Amino acid sequence: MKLVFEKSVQGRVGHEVAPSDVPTSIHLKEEFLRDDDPALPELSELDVVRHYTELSRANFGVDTNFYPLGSCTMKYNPKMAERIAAMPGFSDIHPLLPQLRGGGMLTQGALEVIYDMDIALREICGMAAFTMQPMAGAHGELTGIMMMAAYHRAKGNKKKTILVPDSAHGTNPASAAIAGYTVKVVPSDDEGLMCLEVLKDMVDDETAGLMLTCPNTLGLFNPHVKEICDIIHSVDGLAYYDGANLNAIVGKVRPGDMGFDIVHLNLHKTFATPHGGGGPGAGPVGVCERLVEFLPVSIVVKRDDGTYALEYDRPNSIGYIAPFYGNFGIVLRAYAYILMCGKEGLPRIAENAVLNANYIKEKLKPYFEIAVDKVCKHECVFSASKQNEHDVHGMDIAKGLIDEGYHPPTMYFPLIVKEALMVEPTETESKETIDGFIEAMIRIAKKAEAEPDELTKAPLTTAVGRLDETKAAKELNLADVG
Amino acid sequence: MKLVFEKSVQGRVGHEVAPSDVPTSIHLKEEFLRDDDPALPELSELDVVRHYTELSRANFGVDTNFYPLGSCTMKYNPKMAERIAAMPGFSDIHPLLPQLRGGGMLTQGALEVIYDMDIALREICGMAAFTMQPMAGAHGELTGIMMMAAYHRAKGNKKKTILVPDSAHGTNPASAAIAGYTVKVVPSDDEGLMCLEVLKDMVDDETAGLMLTCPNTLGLFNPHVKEICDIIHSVDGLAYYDGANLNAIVGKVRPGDMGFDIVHLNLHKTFATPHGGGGPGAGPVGVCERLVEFLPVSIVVKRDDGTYALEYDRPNSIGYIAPFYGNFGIVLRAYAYILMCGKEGLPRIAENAVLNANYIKEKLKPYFEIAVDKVCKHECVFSASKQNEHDVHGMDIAKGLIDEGYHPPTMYFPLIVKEALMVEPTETESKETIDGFIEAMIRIAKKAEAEPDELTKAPLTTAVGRLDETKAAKELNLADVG
Amino acid sequence: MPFISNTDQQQQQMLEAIGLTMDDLFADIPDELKIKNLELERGLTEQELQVRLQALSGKNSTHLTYFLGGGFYDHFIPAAIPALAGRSEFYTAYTPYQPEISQGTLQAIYEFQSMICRLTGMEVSNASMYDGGTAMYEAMMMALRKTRRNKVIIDDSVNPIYRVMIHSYTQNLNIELDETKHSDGRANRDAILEQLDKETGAVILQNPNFFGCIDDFTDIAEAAHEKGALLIMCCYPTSLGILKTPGSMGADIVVGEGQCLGLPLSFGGPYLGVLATTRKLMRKMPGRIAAETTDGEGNRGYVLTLQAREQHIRRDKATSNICSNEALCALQASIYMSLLGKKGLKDIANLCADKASYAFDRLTAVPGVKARWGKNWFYNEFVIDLPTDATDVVSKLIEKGIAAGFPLSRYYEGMDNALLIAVTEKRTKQEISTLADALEAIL
Amino acid sequence: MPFISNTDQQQQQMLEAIGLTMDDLFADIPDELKIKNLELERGLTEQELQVRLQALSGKNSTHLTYFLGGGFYDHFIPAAIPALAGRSEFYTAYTPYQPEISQGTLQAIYEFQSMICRLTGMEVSNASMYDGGTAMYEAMMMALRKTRRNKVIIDDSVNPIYRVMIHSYTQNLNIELDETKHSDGRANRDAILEQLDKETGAVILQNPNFFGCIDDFTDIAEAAHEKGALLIMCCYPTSLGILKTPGSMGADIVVGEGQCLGLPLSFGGPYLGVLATTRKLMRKMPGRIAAETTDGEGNRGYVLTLQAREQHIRRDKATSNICSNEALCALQASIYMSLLGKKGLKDIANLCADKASYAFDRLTAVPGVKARWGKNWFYNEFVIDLPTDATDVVSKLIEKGIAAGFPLSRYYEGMDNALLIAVTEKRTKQEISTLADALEAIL
Repeated sequence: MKLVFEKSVQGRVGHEVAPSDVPTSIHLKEEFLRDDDPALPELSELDVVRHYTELSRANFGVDTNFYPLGSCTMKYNPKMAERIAAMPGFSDIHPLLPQLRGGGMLTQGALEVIYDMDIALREICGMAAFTMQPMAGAHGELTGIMMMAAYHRAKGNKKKTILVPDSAHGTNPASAAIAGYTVKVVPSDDEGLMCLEVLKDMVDDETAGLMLTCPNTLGLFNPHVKEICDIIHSVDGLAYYDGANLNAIVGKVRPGDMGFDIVHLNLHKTFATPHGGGGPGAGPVGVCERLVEFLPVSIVVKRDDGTYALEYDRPNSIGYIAPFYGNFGIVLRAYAYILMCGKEGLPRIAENAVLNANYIKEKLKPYFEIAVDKVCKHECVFSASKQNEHDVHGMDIAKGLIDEGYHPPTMYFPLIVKEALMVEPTETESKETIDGFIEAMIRIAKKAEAEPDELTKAPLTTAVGRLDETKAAKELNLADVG
Repeated sequence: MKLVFEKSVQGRVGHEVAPSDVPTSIHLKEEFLRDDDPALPELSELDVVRHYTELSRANFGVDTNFYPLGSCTMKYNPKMAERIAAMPGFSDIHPLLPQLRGGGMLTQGALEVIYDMDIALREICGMAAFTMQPMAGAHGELTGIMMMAAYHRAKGNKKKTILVPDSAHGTNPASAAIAGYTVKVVPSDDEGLMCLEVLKDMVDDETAGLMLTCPNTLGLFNPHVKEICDIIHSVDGLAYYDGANLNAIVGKVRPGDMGFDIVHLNLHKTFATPHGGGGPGAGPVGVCERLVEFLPVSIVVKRDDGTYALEYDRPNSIGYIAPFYGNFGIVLRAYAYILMCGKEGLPRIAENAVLNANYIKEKLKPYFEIAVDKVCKHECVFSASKQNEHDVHGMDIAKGLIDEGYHPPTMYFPLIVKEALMVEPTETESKETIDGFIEAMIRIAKKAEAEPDELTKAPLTTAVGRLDETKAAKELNLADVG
Repeated sequence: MPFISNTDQQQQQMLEAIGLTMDDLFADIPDELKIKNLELERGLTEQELQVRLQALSGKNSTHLTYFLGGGFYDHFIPAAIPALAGRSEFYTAYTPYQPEISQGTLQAIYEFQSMICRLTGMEVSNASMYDGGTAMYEAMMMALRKTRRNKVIIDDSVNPIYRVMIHSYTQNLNIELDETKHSDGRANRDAILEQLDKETGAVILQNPNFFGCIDDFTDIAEAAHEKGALLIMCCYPTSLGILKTPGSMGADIVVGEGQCLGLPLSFGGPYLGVLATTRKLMRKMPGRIAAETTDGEGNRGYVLTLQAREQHIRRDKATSNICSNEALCALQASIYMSLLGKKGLKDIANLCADKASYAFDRLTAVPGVKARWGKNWFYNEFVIDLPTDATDVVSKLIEKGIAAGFPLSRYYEGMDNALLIAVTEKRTKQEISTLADALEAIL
Repeated sequence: MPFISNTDQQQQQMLEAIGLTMDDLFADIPDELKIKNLELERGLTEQELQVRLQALSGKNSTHLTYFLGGGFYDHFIPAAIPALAGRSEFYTAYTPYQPEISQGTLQAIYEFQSMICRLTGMEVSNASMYDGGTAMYEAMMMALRKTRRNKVIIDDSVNPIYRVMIHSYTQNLNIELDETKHSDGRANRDAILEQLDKETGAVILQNPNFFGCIDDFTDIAEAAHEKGALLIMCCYPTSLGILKTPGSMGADIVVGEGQCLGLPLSFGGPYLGVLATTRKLMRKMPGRIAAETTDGEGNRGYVLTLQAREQHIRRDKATSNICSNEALCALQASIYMSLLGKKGLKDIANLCADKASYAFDRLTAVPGVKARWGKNWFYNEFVIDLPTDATDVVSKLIEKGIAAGFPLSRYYEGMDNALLIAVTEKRTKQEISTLADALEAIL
């Protein structure tokens, strides 16, 4: 495909700017102006439409293909949520409006969405209050850790370390480190779970807290999760719940009831906002009662007269972590989703996510080595170690799946499993789709034995073949600047 | 691709109907109810979305491929017109509303659109008044012929025949016949134009009128068009302008000024409304002053106070030809397009449509026989006769173009050209795109000589190969009824 | 903004390449005919257009509560429909004459035809007509062509909007159109059976009819067939989620307005004409039709078929002059039927009936308001008699934001006080009460 | 409606296939922890949701005339942007870790990076950050990592919304943040140059600054480089249609808010953080980056690169914790820049400046209103001094449907009467006059 710049033709315009109805200004001093015009492409509207339509067709999406991408929860994104987000009453509101006196009354609908979402997430997670401001899951982690730090600072605790299991998402240690903490890794036991005894040994007075994903990235729910939180609390540490896998247990059990003090959610995972090819996301953070005072400003409160307002006067707050109220458009979609699922719908999400994963696990067990052979939650982790014997690697299996019309599973993660293939079907996929995937996986397993060389050539059905990542990193051609 | 029924799973639901807030009725008698439930497919929303997304990807559209389809004017459909049509103030209005007393004041915006569109089309075509009601070009033709009949009836004329050139669109004779007239075909001269002398011989007292496309389907403008109209008028016949090719001359010359009494327009051709894979269209019809009384009811009038109203009291009207005011949503898009193009934009449409066509004609002349080697208007007609020598037919060239990524030209039309290939690039396409098409056509011409067999196997790049139309017509499997 | 891609420079290059000037390209148009000045505004930019048409759309009220039906209904449109039908591969595509690159449109049409058959109980369907009225006209012409007769019986309980259209279309044709007058809100059986004779080509009826009343036309179908006539039945597709199908009553041709299947009201169009029939009659069916077939390797695929009936081949001998139809609207309806499916369409039909029944009870309890024709015969629309002129009442209620219904006096003599009220799944109990209360207040 | 495809029967089949019950699947969760009752409403159907959220959206006014900016602007959004970015292959796709099936997203990112470079005059850009504020924070951390220093100078003419964010983020870190106080509406050169020393890792400035004033920071860049510090410049992308680029002034890192490039205001997000820098610093750049490469047959393609900097590999040694970014927003901005192109962006920048200039003249002509800092230094936003409290004035004008601007007292002491007014291409001469007249009326 040509680059947009390669389609540019001098003098062409794709969108005409409205004519001026005011005198042309001469107030700008020459010295402040650029010498050249910005070298943006020059295209007609048709050129632009064909270009981006062509690009889109070079992508897989959930609407085109099954996406069993472990830990990413690529579920179906309801069209209704998109319709809601496009309503001008939501999309065209200036964020500074409620900060003007009288302006808040003109944004009551938006404030109510944020307030109601807070209330709903409190109930779903068992927390005392939420902030909607973090603009992605990882941003939520950072916000959570900042509150942890604020808590310890307020109590005069001298804390230095944050514990993270070896199966954790990479963002956990990164967020902890970026917030200024030292990270200590807690090893998993043979069953893939955090071991209480090891944890007890590692916890000390310097422990600020623990970050835990539950079920973890092996798809396993730790039945001792409450005890784990208790151990952390015993040194006045805080237990942080990485909500990336909430999909597995939503409506069934609540992080707050497990003993967690801080929770972040990835709205696109559990609440079906579109992933967008890499964002925008949203990562609301919930806290227990004693941490409420540290939440970022502002928060939305309901006044006695039933109206909603922004509250800024929060002296112990960690401050401003977003310019306004978070990725409102994303929060709104998730709010719509929660309203559509409702009380009886949420547990059905967990049930079907877990059922689908266990079904795949059982059906593929004879063909692929399984990391831990127990009942899993929303995802199961295989290893390509059996296939390695024929010199077929996880990457070959992934690319072979592409030729079968499936997005590959998450590869090489969690790090504690050799050649991991992490499969998460999500609750929105049907038995037929999953059966199709299972059959494709079996075909690939057989091919790995019979014709391993063929598999290493995959994918053959895509516009480009396997791309040279080493060359990319070496040459670092990051932009065509003309 | 599986049929939607083949994806159906018993008990599945894609859209939940809202719960009832009223008592369940028992007023329907059993005898009026169906025994079985309608055997519609049972799918989830995800199933439906994947199904229709997959179907869409099996199509070419203007947004994906160049579409040089002669006489169909497949031009770019601006996204802005779609945005306008989706405004709830236009899309959610019940058509009976202005027929209620007081309801007209609640639809002033919609009535104004129809009124303004009438005014704009009058100016563009040089006619006295338009009706927006015909729901497609062919429907406009029928409406026009009905008015012709009403005119002759009112004048007591005994008319029986309508003249149509041999190069006419098939809908012309069909519309005339369906309205009750006998069709007589006027042959073209060697230059592809209607010959005045022949016409004079054919015109007699029984001639109700003539239907003419100008420029005609060979892309040729008849410089004697005014004389032709005069000849028809000399027997009190009416001259009908088939506006399918207005794109070629819009802003340059007006059918009314040429002497035509009735004009129909295909809004998707000249005014860029989307073709939709075969509709919905819209076919407004304009008439000269003496035919205004015969226009269908209702028409929109502007009252002295500046408000708009529907007028029904039109005793000589041909009556109701549509349930309401035509395909309003389509008229609205065309209205938006006309406003965006404006006074200076319309002639530029004709200029670029004609320039693009002549450029192709000249570039491809050495490779394909040209029907008439003169300056053409918006389209040019080649013949595959040169290629026939190698047993390569128009159809093979068409399918070869598909493999090159182009929609084929119109095939085997007009009927007066042997193995016609009718090419219309439209004004929205660029020189680069057209050059690409020219190169592809040249490659095909060369292949037709060098490897004719290869070409007859095309297309090779599509999901299905050439389909067996004979089998289709023989077996007539028109529905999967379960 | 005429959406022209070529730059001035490119235009010049192209003119040079062909050795002509722009004037040369238009030299065949006599100078005296050329436009001197076009009285139009300058072209507007998107931003200007947005402002202007946003304002214009604001002059149409979107805040009315609709009890207005008459064959065109305020049903809910699921969000997936515009999202899918809005994919440009669908809406910017041409009529699928090149099947290899049009399988999306063609398979969708074939599926539409199949769903219409399943809904109506018929064997074949075409790929859509302009609207219900033109579909009825085409069905009538088809029946007359088949029977080679020229007499048609139509009951006046058939939508008057369609009846006036048929009157217009048959003006120049030698067709005898006999209208029977409904009896107690239903088709006038006695009159129809009496008029049926060996000259009758078609009987046209509607179920539920314009008054919302439902019926079973099996007996009329039998009587018509006995005389060699065909029964054309106009239907309301949503109602077929629960109502007896035209096919099971013996209808030969079914027509109807498909707007109810997920299309916006859009001030009257674009809508969707439904036309389905039996295999016996299929070769007389007008309009586009898709059929299943195979390619050289036996892969299943779809093509337009029976094109010999169409104008581009037989020209003045074509079965109809219809060329473009309403393909995109048919696609929207297909997506609607796929989303709702077997259960959803039944649910929605029941819900409409239940809400209408509730509204009927509520409104006929208003002092002075009477049911015109009993209760147990309607689907989601019914007629009440008011103690005063219905046009006045509707006008007063419009001021309160309620489009209360359609006054029948517009089309029926002697029914000045009669009001036709439609209730869809979108109307809430609360809205129905508001209507009843408002009615009570002004009577 | 939890959007589950499996029917109850299929769930049963699957449970049987694996020989477990649904309870078995959740047996690892201790019973005492399980939810007894979830205090939520029942699920709503689409129709119910539509009604409820339509009503809620109606509680937000869409009829205000915005002169409100502060870094977030009411620009016109061409219709092609939502039409294209709304294609589901874009918005339902995952982060492009599998490049062969993600070339659409990857090429779009590469093109976004390229366009941002061309606009800012920088050499490399990442694939977007959350917003302008977090981009500024990440740029600061990047500069401090590079220089291994811990002192930052930031002028208070930098957007205060970003400055308070940076304060929050640096609370736990050992960073010295020195704020200089603007002088006559522009960055305080003297104070900055005075404070610059060998400990300074970064100087953060903005152009046009929060007050709308424009400047040339070439001298400050040179002074910073002399001391081994880096210059971070926050920009307003639209303004770069005409304004001197940060690159040409010698900026080392450019950040900014990309909302102005075709994104809706959307009550504060999702927005688009821009971050561009030099090739020298590119390996320190946080976030996703796409690079050009080839496949085995030499075909050009795009991949994510420098992933070793990211958390999934180096984990606690990553350059930032950013994982998802704002890819879809970057796509929208790319489409915007492609549609407007070289000429369009220049035109729009000029138009904003012209309209602001007109508004400035019109408003400063109102008796009692004064320009705070002359005229010849602003782009599309400027500050006026009112004879009374600006908060009061704004409050009164909101009642008249005008969001007249942002009172600076919220962030700046002693500026109670100062009002920041933004004018985009959408504001008409008429609207500007209405504001001036309304202002005159209440003063």
